[in-house]
Amino acid sequence: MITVRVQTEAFDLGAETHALSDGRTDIGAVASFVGLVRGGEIEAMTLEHYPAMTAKALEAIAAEAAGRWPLLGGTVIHRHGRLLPGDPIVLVAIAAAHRGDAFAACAFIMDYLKTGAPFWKKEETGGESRWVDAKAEDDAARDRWR
Amino acid sequence: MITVRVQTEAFDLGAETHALSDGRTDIGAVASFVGLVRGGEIEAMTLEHYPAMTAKALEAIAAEAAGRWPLLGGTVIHRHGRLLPGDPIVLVAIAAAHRGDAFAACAFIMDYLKTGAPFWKKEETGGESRWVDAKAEDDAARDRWR
Amino acid sequence: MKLDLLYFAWVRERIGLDGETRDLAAHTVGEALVALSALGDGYASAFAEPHRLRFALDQDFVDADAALREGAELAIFPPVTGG
Amino acid sequence: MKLDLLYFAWVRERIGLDGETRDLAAHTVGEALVALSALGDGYASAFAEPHRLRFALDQDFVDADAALREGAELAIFPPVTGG
Repeated sequence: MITVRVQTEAFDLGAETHALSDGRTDIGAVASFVGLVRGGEIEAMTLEHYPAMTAKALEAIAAEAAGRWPLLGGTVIHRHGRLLPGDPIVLVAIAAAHRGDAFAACAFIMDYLKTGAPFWKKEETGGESRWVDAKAEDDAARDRWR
Repeated sequence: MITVRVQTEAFDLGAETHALSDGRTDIGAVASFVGLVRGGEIEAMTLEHYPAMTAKALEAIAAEAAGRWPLLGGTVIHRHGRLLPGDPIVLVAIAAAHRGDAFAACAFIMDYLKTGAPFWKKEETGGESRWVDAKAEDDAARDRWR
Repeated sequence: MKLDLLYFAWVRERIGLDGETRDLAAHTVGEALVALSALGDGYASAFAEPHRLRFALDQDFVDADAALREGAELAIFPPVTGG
Repeated sequence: MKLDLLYFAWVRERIGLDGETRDLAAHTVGEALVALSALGDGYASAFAEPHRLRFALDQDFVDADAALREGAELAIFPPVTGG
């Protein structure tokens, strides 16, 4: 019920949410999230992933969300490859009858994805590149759902 | 910083979120919500509002959100007039550096809008029409932010 | 007290007007409701259950004990149901 | 125990390989790390701080004490940083 895609191409939030609700009259709420590359000192970011595992991990997270809340559809898209500041990285869109369920499932999937999907970010700054460290606050964000 | 619009026309989530983040590299997160008319027995819904007060009330809610969380932009659109099942009613899109702030502000604005913006829904079912009653759960959703 | 009165949703339908200007013997919102209720069955029906009413004075939500001001805009309506 | 090994991010860079097939004297993930660390400086550097490593066995997250299976795919990588 929640579709997962891992791709290098950009995505379009309007098209994805429209695809979820088009022709349906049971959906009252669509909550969505887009994560983007932040700039500042960062000139580019490369996302590496574990192809054989990535979709499997994202589908397990989506299934967990669908078991916790009454959802009517959803889309999770995560990009990999080299991205520039301002580029979208990740999209989560969740359809439900009621807004509380849609908001909760959308935030839950982002929190679990941050700590449970096999992606690694490498940032380029001033000709140097370095791997991004995992953040303790992402573990804390995940743990609030337990 | 958060733009408010009250209109009869439909809106496009992709265009609205793109307008928030286009050309910027400080935004890491865009959380958004679209509320739609649910069908079932309902054939149509008419939204009445209080024109002199509506934008003022929505702007006060948006300002409260901007005071609570570090936000980088936002858009709130609420439609009025006659809508059909599947039609979008309301859009809230919030940009921030981090996802927690964007999610919280987006959910907060929806919860406050539900109980503090002067709109009234009248549903049409089988040739009859009736005013929708306010829900106690909407008051409860608002009160969790206090 | 001269007031610009506005009615919305089923309050508007029961009274049969979306608004009017009236001079009422009232110093608070609650007193205005009492004065208006005496004007006819539509008003009496609209205001019969005060706990089902909400008020805005010059476009700000207020309680029934709020003080009126000469020339103010007083809106009377059911709890809101937007979003 | 014959294993399909996969390395990601700085683990991959330190070892200089994205993957390899090896027969290791190991029954758990932790024992595989010890066996691999003896193979050279790249491995030793990659696995020097085990608390900074995460593991997946046949594409499921596991702890260091997880039992290996003949022919399994064992991925070794830093904590994930997607999203």
